[in-house]
Amino acid sequence: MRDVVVLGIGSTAFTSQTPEVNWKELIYDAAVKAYTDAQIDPRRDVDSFVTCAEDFWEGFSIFDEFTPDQLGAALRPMMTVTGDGLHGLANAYMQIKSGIANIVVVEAHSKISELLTYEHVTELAFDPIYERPLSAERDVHPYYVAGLEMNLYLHATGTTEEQCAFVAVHNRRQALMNPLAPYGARIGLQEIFNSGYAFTPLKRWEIASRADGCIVFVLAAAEIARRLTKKPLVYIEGIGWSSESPWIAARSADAGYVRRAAQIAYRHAGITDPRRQIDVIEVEDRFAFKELQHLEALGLARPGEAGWLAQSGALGRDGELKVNLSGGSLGCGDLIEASGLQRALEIVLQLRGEAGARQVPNARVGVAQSWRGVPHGTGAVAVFARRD
Amino acid sequence: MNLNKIRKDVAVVGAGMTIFARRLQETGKEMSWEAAKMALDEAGLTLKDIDAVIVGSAPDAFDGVHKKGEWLLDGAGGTNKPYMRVFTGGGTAVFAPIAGWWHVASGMFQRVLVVCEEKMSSVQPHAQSAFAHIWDPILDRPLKPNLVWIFAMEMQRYMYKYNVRYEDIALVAVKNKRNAVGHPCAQLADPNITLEDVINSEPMALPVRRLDISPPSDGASAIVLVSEDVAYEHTDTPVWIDGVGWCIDTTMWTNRDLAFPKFVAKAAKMAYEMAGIKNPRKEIDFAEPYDPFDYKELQHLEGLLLAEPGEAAIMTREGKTQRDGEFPVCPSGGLLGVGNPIAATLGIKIGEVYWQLARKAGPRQVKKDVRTGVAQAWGDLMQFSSVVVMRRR
Amino acid sequence: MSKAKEFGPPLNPRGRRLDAEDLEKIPHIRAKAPAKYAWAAGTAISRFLEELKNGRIIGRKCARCHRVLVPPRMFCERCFQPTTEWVYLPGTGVVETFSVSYIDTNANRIKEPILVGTVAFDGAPPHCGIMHYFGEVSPEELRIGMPVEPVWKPKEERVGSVLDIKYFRPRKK
Amino acid sequence: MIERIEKATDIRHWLGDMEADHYYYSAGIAGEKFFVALRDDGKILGAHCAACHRTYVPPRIYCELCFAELTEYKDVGKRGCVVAFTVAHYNKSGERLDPPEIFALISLGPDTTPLLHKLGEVEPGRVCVGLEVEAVLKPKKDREGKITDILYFKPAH
Repeated sequence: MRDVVVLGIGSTAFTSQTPEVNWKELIYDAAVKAYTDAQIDPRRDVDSFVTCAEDFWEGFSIFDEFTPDQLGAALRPMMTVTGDGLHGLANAYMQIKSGIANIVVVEAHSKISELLTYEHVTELAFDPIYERPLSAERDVHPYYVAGLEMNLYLHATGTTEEQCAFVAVHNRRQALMNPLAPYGARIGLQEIFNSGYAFTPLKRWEIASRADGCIVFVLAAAEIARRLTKKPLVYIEGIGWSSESPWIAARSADAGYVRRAAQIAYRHAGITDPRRQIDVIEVEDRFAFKELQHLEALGLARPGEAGWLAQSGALGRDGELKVNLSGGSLGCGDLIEASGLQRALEIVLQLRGEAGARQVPNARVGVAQSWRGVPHGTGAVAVFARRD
Repeated sequence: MNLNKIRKDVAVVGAGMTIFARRLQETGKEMSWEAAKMALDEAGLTLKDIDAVIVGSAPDAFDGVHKKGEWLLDGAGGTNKPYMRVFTGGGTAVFAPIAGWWHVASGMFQRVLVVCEEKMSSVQPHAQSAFAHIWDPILDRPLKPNLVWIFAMEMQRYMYKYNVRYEDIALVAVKNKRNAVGHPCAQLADPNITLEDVINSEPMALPVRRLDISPPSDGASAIVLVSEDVAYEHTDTPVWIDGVGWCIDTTMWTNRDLAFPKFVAKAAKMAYEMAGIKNPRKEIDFAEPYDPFDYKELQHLEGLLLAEPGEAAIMTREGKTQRDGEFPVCPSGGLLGVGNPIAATLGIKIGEVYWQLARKAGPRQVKKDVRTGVAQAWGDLMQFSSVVVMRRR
Repeated sequence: MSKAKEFGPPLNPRGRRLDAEDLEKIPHIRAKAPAKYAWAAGTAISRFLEELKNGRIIGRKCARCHRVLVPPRMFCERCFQPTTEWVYLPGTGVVETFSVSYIDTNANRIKEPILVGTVAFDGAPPHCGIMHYFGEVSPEELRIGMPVEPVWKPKEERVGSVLDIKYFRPRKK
Repeated sequence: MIERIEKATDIRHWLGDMEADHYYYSAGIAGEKFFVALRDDGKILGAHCAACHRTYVPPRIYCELCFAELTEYKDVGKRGCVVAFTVAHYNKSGERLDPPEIFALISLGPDTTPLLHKLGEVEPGRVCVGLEVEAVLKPKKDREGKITDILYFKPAH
C-alpha cells in the first residue's frame, strides 16, 4: 500500500467574527495559501476534493452545492463529509491508499458567527423524542451534557475540578504564542473559579468560545510528493476514527471513541508506547476536562493520571507531554468542524519546524485528535511523522 | 501508475431495503436497522463481522435532526465502530457506496456496511419546506423558488436544445411506473398507466406535470461490501464494483448551459476508465440512471455516454429501454415508480444492479444476459453526479 | 404463493405505512427547529447588492479567461485566479430558459402562473446570468432566446436585493 | 483575495433562516410501546437483548451491539440510582436559570442502559452519584405519551 504525506497546508487566522468575507472568500484565502505551500495548481494537479460541513451549521439544506468554486474544484471530483476535519483527512487518505487519487485537498471551516441560534441548533442534534423535550421545556442550554460528562469523568477517575481548571489556564496562556489564536489570556486558577459554575462541575471559563476560520490541507501519495517538493515531508502514519452510541445516556466516562480510534491509528503507525514514541500532542479541549479525558483515552496517561500531570505542569512546552501548544480550542476557539484540522495543522507545523515560538525541538512524531462535540461521542485520531 | 496493483477489489455481497412510502411509522434509526439487517442477512454476516459503517443521508432539514448521521448511528450499526457519513445531495445514493468502496479498496477494512436513510415526512407542511433552503440565500431565495422550478428550467432547456418531444419524455414515466409493479417496495407502481395519463396530469411548473415527478418518500437501504480477500467466503457470485466516478460542477448554476450534464459525463468517464471500458454503449448491458423526473433518465443516459444528446428519447420511443428491450433502463421501476427517499434510493440503483447481475431480481430480471451494469445518481443544484460500474465475472 | 415467486429480492421488506389520519393517533412530538442566520454577503455580492440599489447590474472580470462573471465573485472558479475589474452591464439579455409555474414555494397550487427562468445577460459570456421572474408577457409568448430587459422598482423602494428588479419583460424594439 | 471591502459600512449581511413550519417526529415502533405503557399504565418499559444481557431504556427494536431484533419488553420499574448529574445554570440566551435545572443519568436496574432525565424535589447540593431516586409521573389525565409525562425523578425514601 502507498504512503500518504501532507504536501501543503494553509490557514486563515481564527477570529470571533469574519464579517468582511463570505464563506467562499474565507475558504479561497486558506486554499490559495495551501496551494502555494504545496506548489500546485488545483485546476491541473488535484484529483479529488473533500470539504467538511454540516447543513445546519451553514444554513443551507444541501451545503455540498456551495463547496467547489472556492477550492478550484468546479467540474472535478468533490464531496462533503459531514464530520470533523480529521474525518475529511481520513477519506482523502483512503482515496490515495486505494489509488483512485494521487493528490487530494481537504478543507474544513467555521463560519459559525453567522449562525444566530447556535444553542438551538446544537439542541437539534439531540434525539427529538427522548432528549430534546427535556431541555426544550425551560430552554436549557444544551451544554448541560458536557456537565454530565464531566461529572462522569471526575467520578470515575478521581480527577479534581482544580486539575481541570489548570487546563483552561494553560491553554489560554499557550495561545498567546500562537499568532492565529484569538483567545489567548494570562489568567490564573482563581479567574477560572470566579467565572462560576455553568453546568456543575463545569465552569464558564472552562468552555471554549466559538471562532471563525478555515484550514486547507493538501495530501499526496509519497512517491508523487517527492517529485513535487524539496520540503520535509510529513507522513500520515495512521488514522482512525470511531463513534460511541449516540444516546446522551450512553456517554462513557473514558471517551471510548478516542480509545478505539487510537487503536486503529496506532496499529497502522506502529505506535506501541505512545507516551514515549509521541513528541507533540494536540487533543480536543472544547471543555477543559476533555483534554484530560482524551489524553487518557490516547494512552498518554493512565486513568486519573492526566489531572496530576496538568497540575504538576507536565502538560506543556517544558513538560513531559507537549500538549496543545497551539492553545487548543480554549485558545484558538471552537472551530466547529475545523477543530480537528486545526490540531493537525499545529502538528504539521511542529514536525516541519515552522511553529515559531511554540516550536518543540526535534519533534518527529505527533498525534492530533478530534471530537465532534456535544452531544455525540465521535472522534478521530491521526498520527503524523517525519521519516527523514 | 497501474491502479490494479494498488487497490483491493471490492464486491457487493448483500443488499436490503425497507418499503418506500409517503410516511413510515419507524424512526430513521429503526428504518436504518431494518434495511441494514436485511443486507447483513443476505450476506450471511452479523454486525460483529463488520469493520466499519458508512452512512448516506441527504438534507438534515428533512428529518429535522442536526448532525443526522450521528443520530442515525446506532440504527445503522455504527456503535463502537469507525463510522462515516458522506453527503452529496441527491447523489448520495450512489456516492455512499463509493465511499464504502474506498474504505475497502484502500486496505483499511475488509467488510463494511453502507446504509442510506431518508425520512422526508418529518418536515411540515411539505418536503418543499426543506427544499426551499437549498438555494443561495441572497441571490435565489428572495424569489421564493420551488424545487420543481430547477427541473422545469433544465427540462425546458434540454427539450429546446436537442429537439426532444414531451411525449417521448412522458414515456419514461409510463415505463418506470409499470416496471415498479415487480418491486415489493414500490410506492407508485401502476400496471395500467398510459401516456395520456402523464400528458394530462395536472401542470406543476410547466413543462413539468404531476406524473413527471417522483414522490417524496420515507425509506432506507443498505448494502454490504467486502474485500477480494474474503469475498468468496460469503458467496459464489459476488458482484464487483469495477469503476467509480464522481464530479461536481460550479455552484453558479445560472452561469451554465443546463441542456447537457457535463458533470455526469466527467463522472462517467472516470468510472469507465477505472473499469477499463472504452466503448460504453457496447460494453455496458443495462443502466439504473437517476430518474427523479422522467426527462432526467434521458439526460442522464446521454451524460453517461450511453446515447448521443437527444437520442435517449428516440431509444425510449422505440422501446429499447424497456425491461425486455435491447438496453434495459431502470428495470427496478426507478424513483418514478418505487419512490424517492433521496439517499435511500441506493436500494433501487446499486441494489438493483446487484440483484440483476446476481440474477436474483425475480420478475424484474431483465431478459438479456447481463454482465455489466451502471448505476448513477445526481444531486445538488443540478451539478453533482456519482457513477458506479458493476460486473459479474 | 410465496413472496419469493411473486418478487425477487428484496424479500419481505419491512416498514409500517402511516396515513395522514394516523398521525395524531400514535406517539409523536411536534416541534419547531429554530435556525436563524446572518450570512455575510462578502466582498463581491455586497457591491452587487449596492449596485442593484442604484439600478445597475455589475459583474467582475477575470483577466485570465476574459469572462465577465455575473453574479460577481472575487475569484474565477475556472482559472482559480482573483478577478480584477468591476464591469457594468446594460442589464438587458435573453431568456436562457423558463418555466410556467402553477405551484408556489410551499407547493400550494396557484391560479395565475408564476413565469420564472434565467436571463443570460448581454455583455456576459453565453448562458451567464441570474434567475428571475418574467412579466408583461403571456405564457404562450415566452420563449427561449427572447430579448428581455429589467423592470426596476422605483428608486426609493430599492433596498439592495434581487427584488429591486420587479421582473424582466420583452425588450421594446 | 486581492481586493477587500475597506469601509465598515460597505459590508452587507443577509438575514434568513433554515426553518420549516415545524417537524413531526414519530416515536417509532419501540417508542409506541414505551409511550403507550407510560401514558396508560404509568410503566417504564425496556427492551431486553438476551444475547448481550442488556436492557435498553427507552426500548429499541434492535440491539445496537449485536443487531438482534428485540421483542421482549419488560417493566423496569420506577426506582433507580443516579449515575451522573449536572446542575444547569444557564438557558440558551445565556441568562441564569432560577432555580437551576438538574439533569441526571438514571440507572433503573443492573444491565440496563441509563435513562436521561431531570431531578426534582431535591436541593442541588444534596445530589450525589449513587443517590436512589424514583420517577414522579404526571397525573394520568395529563399524560400525553411524551417523555415529559415523567416530571422528574425525586429522592426515594
